[in-house]
Amino acid sequence: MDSTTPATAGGFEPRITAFVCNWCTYTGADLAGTSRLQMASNVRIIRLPCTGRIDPMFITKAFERGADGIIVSGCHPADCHYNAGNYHARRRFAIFRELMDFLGVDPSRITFSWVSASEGAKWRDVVNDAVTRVRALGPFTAYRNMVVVQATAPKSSSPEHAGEGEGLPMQSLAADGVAPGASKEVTA
Amino acid sequence: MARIGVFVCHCGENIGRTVDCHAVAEGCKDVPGVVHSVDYKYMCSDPGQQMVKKAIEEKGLTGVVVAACSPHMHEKTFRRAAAGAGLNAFLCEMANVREHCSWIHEDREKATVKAIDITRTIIEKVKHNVPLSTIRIPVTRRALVIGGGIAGIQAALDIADGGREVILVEKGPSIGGHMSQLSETFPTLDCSQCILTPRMVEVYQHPRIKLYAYSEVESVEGYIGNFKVTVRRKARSVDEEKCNGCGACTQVCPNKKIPSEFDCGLGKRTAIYVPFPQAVPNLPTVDRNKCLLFMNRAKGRPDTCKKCAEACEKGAIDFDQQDRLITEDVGAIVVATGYQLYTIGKDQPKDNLKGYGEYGYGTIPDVIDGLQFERLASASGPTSGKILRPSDGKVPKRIVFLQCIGSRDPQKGMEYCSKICCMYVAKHTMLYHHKVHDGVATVFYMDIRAAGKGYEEFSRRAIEEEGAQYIRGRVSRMWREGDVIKILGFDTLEGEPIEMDADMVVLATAMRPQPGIDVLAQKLSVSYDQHGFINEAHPKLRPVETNTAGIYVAGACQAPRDIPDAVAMASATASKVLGLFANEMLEREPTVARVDEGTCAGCFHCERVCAYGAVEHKDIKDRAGNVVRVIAYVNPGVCQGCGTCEATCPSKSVELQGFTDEQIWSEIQALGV
Amino acid sequence: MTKIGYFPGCSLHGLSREYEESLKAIVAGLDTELVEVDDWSCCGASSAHGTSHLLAVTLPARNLAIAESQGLPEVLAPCAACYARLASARHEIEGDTDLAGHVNRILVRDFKNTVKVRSILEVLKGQVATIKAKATNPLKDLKVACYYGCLLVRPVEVTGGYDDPEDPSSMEDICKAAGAVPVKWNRRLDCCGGGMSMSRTGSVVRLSAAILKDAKAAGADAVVVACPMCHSNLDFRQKAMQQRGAWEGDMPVLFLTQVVGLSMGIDPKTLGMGRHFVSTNSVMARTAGTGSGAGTGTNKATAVAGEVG
Amino acid sequence: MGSHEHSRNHSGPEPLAARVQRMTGLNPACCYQCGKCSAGCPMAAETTLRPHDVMRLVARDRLDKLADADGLWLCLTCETCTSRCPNGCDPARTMDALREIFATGKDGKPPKAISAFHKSFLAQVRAHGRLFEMGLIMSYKLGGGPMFADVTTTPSVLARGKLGLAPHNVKGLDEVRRIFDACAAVAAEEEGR
Ligand SMILES: Cc1cc2nc3c(=O)[nH]c(=O)nc-3n(C[C@H](O)[C@H](O)[C@H](O)COP(=O)(O)OP(=O)(O)OC[C@H]3O[C@@H](n4cnc5c(N)ncnc54)[C@H](O)[C@@H]3O)c2cc1C
Ligand SMILES: Cc1cc2nc3c(=O)[nH]c(=O)nc-3n(C[C@H](O)[C@H](O)[C@H](O)COP(=O)(O)OP(=O)(O)OC[C@H]3O[C@@H](n4cnc5c(N)ncnc54)[C@H](O)[C@@H]3O)c2cc1C
Ligand code: SF4
Ligand code: SF4
Ligand code: SF4
Ligand code: SF4
Ligand code: SF4
Ligand code: SF4
Ligand code: SF4
Ligand code: SF4
Repeated sequence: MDSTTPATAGGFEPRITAFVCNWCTYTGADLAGTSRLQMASNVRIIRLPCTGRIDPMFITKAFERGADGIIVSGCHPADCHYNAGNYHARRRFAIFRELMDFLGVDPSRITFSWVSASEGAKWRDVVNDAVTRVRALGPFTAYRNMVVVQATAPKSSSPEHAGEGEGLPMQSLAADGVAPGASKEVTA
Repeated sequence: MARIGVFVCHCGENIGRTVDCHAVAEGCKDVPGVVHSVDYKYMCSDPGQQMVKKAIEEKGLTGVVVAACSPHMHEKTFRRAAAGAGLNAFLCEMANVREHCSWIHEDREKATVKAIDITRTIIEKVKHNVPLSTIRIPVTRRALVIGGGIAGIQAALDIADGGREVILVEKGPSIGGHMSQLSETFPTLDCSQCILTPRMVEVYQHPRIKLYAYSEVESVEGYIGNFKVTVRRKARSVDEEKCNGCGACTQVCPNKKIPSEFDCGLGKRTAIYVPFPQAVPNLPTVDRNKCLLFMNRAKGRPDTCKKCAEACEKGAIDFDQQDRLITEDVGAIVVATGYQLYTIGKDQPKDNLKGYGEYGYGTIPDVIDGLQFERLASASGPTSGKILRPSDGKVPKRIVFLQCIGSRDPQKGMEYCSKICCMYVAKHTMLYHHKVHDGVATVFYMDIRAAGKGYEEFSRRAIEEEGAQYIRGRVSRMWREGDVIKILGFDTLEGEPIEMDADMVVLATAMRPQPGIDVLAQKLSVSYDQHGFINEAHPKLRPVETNTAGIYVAGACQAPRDIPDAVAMASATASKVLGLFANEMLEREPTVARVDEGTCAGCFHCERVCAYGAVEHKDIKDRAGNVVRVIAYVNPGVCQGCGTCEATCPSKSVELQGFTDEQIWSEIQALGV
Repeated sequence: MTKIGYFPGCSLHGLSREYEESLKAIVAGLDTELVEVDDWSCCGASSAHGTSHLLAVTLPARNLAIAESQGLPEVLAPCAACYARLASARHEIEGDTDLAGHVNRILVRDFKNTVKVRSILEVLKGQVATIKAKATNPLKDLKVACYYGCLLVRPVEVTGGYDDPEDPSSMEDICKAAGAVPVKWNRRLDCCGGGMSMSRTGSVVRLSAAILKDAKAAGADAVVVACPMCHSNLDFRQKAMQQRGAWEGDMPVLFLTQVVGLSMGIDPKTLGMGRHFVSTNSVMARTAGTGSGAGTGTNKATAVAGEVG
Repeated sequence: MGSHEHSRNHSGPEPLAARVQRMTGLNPACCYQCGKCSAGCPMAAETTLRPHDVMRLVARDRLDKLADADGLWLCLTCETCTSRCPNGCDPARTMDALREIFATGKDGKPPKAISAFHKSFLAQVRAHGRLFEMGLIMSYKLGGGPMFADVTTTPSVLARGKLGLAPHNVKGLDEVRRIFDACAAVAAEEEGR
């Protein structure tokens, strides 16, 4: 019954941030808990009302803050609690993926999935698969280094200014002319 | 500076077995802003809640984090406790260390580290929480019902009987809808008029129902509890106050050859007419497209005919009457606009449906549809209930019914099953058998769908006791030879082609929403499917609500429905409306979006992604009152709090309260190394 | 002068040469020039269709490719069977990039599939006003049964829906413009037996006789067709029908182009009226006295018939 | 394309429905056996397998039953079934595909008269680029068609100037032959499946 992914002794343990919607995946994860489904402990969940709320910049921010992998999970396409929020999210992420690709982030560090409130076991599998995959990829440093090099605003890493625009990594990239077009598309 | 209190729960052994709760409490102590951090066996117990309250009061906490079970379990409990101690409820959050930690891990050390992470994340979030108050919206406790078929009638009566005022808007001259056209109704074969007419009269006489017949909804503004509706009262050319319904006018009108809509073209009416004798309101209407006087006026000629006006002793006829626009405030809306039948004819303006040439395109006069058959079978119909065929008035001895015409036909018609036709065809064969004893009724069907209480028994009765011949297979083509209709079909059970002669053919044509439903749905900003049927909010759990709060749906405008379904839905909408009206104010979670007026660029990306139509335009004016800028405004009554707009806004000018960028950034920040 | 590509197809150069003769005779009057597809080859007809799908698409595609290289935006295929093969090849290549690639590789041509395929009904329908204006010899009392058969108006996916597949009207409209009176009848869209004329004569006799009987019952003086195959089954096979007792009487079967040509007062010989198996003299007699050259028309027709048959 | 490749990886032969779907892009499972196709089929009175039967047998993987029957070969490709099918099943196209499968001769054979006709016809087209009708009649009769059933009518055909006695070859004959050969190669490949 224990399906915790075995950690390579003393080896690298990835840190994974999960952005999940309140109605489907968060509740599915609750169900995994009430069903006592064992899984890897590497994932930290951030609860949002809907995947439609997820700004792709959250992902870049999480990478910057040391995440080695990301999970984005919400309701199944036709089941969105808010009708269409996940549809908008999917559109955004399609563009976002291209951007990540452009930046050289291995797309398999980011897991997109649909987990409904009744899919506790699926949530466990999503978590374990992501951990296994990212563990194999090793620590993610490229982006962090890149941001450190390119950041124009040094305060970007201090918690007090976390929410402020000028500290956002993407904007620092845009300011360097790396991806202004892309960043526009992301929000369009 | 924040003063946060952290309360770590053991949940007996549930958390404590895997997570070192004391260590979690200790581990949070050094987080900047945390002034109190403790652990306890059962936080949700009364002593547990008292601990929270006491700490708020004694330590002057500005935020509370309870590290315990899922917020879906006890968020409300602890928010209530915090509020009890004078702290704004929305400054209290839960860190889920049970479902998302202790229950899914065994390694105590790792679980404890994770529990600390989870708690610290929420601590950072709470630092950015601001006091919010539940949104309270006033509710206008009157309802609008659109459509006066059986569904609309039932909804109006139930709401009015529940003590609230109702405005019933019907576009036709009379209420009653399609049910008033039916002869007898399955599965009990009771007379449609007999059960419907009393309800229509009740509507008319109800002190709390205001009936606007011959009227349409012009525009709708506002949101749940606060709709402003403009109704166009079309000019009947008859003064309602003066007319006493004597009918003298209709007797004298010289234009008597107009096909009657009520009789589906099988009977005739005059230009000034009452659609049927039991009409409610029992007032005549001048059909301005057919009245000689108006036809002359349209050509710029002087009025000639005024026979109706001359016959009217009350002087009720008013040829110069104009449409009137009336505005009503309501808190809830029920849509009950019903259905139409798929027209077999070739001419379907503005419709991409092609019709069915192989069945005679309505060019063979004795090929009729189900509603026409209802009129023939109805005692009050054009033939006084005798089954006579339209072409020559003879009694058809061989009648053939074709099921699924236009339904279950993704190629030319609708892919869906119209749900009621199997039943009404069975009914039609019985009515026919009762009236033409020596006649033979044959039905071409694909499946018999009779899934209701007493339905299967009913359709079997048609076959076993009333002699209907059921042939499984679709018909390919029909044509007329002399005065018989030739039918080319196939019996898939026998495996043989069939060429059959019929005297009359009845097509069970598909049910579709009323024309114009799309325009109405757009006015109401409710969604509809590709066929025009109004979408329910959830097919199982919210079947009579629409996606727009405060707007409900009943009857055949939501999907093909029979009378029992339509009435059940109508009563369900009434209970929803009365539930909404039970309070003077509407309370809602404050998780709604807010626009920063200073930075909003007015690009309205947010408006485009909002599935609820919550984003409105707001004019920013200068001192002289000139509009200088148009920006977005999120109506808190309508916003459902999905946050899609916030993720979309290019200038980060719209924020979802409770899930602001700042809050989420801090959570991500807290996860950092 | 409008120019339109022209794919005659094998039948118009063989068994149904009067179809081509009459077509060529009328287009001049309609201000239209036919530009024949260079070195066209057979569309494959029902034999390719019944043997290999790829062949059934590629054979027509060769002709479309040639037309394309001639710069022709559209091609008229007067034979209903050729029309169906060409139009459906066009339709299938358009909807299937794999197939398109396959076809292009076999043809070794840079074929973009830009050529529209038009039926004779589609082309003449657009000329109804001109036909009416040019009908100096309108076929006033001639009652005609317009026969569409299978392939002229369906399936709509292939035809593009220029006419209703279940209740078409274009042939009637054209005949009316020529002064004839279309009758209402029931078997306009029934199959005559198509390409089974030789291999299964019995079926053709059964199906075609039913069509003729219905036309006769509706009071038609002649059946009008726009397909060599239909013509052959309904005209040439009348003798077989009679021999097998399936049909009595003689029903003239005219090509639509002949109907239009007669109304324009074109010499019946030029229209190939004498090539039919069932004499068209009764039709000539019917049109007698309507137009200017009516008397001579009758004589000519008789002469032609006598000369040939 | 991908899905059938996938299905072929399973052991055992490709099911007929999948094979037809691969060839036609149509899903035989769409047919709900309403019989409208057969009701309108002009050959329904003569055949034992009507279009709806054919659709059913395809869905049920009954190549054996299809091979035994005449239905496929009597189809006139009149498209009545296709244009009236409520589900867009296209029985006519499905039958094309089946004929193509059988034309290889591996799974069953078309009736002699009909295959003789088609063979003769295509032979003429391959030889001349166009149909040489006189040649067709000759080779059809020689190749197994009913002997001189039409002999009484042929002279009058000639008399009416309707049949040419000599073939007319197209210039691009090479290309026409290439088309035939390429299609035959594809058919052979299909047979090898
Ligand atoms: C041939 C036939 C036989 C049937 N027999 C039976 C039977 O035996 N038993 C049974 O249970 N059911 C039967 N039914 C089904 C029955 O007719 C429906 O279930 C029922 O009428 C649905 O009621 P409704 O109020 O939803 O819609 P409707 O009866 O269609 O009423 C809708 C009303 O809304 C009005 N309206 C439409 N648009 C607007 C607008 N924009 N603004 C204002 N007003 C508008 C219309 O004028 C109409 O009065 C039969 C149906 C058919 C076709
Ligand atoms: C195999 C199967 C699959 C199904 N799948 C679907 C599906 O996919 N989608 C769908 O919409 N529907 C489905 N259904 C139907 C669905 O289960 C029912 O529609 C639904 O459960 C009915 O709910 P209910 O509340 O009316 O009855 P129930 O679910 O039966 O609830 C009745 C409750 O009342 C209690 N009770 C009974 N008697 C008493 C008493 N005397 N005093 C106190 N309590 C009492 C019972 O203990 C029970 O808890 C399915 C049904 C079956 C059998
Ligand atoms: S607050 Fe939650 S975790 Fe704590 S005792 Fe109660 S149920 Fe258990
Ligand atoms: S005659 Fe006058 S009072 Fe009587 S029904 Fe007509 S309008 Fe009304
Ligand atoms: S004015 Fe004349 S035509 Fe018009 S409604 Fe009155 S009586 Fe009828
Ligand atoms: S209810 Fe019956 S007749 Fe109507 S569409 Fe469904 S199966 Fe066909
Ligand atoms: S998306 Fe942002 S900037 Fe644009 S209108 Fe909405 S709130 Fe204003
Ligand atoms: S939060 Fe969602 S519902 Fe509210 S305004 Fe934004 S998009 Fe619309
Ligand atoms: S192929 Fe079409 S018409 Fe024929 S039985 Fe199937 S669904 Fe009906
Ligand atoms: S195409 Fe073939 S199967 Fe279809 S209706 Fe015509 S003859 Fe019958």
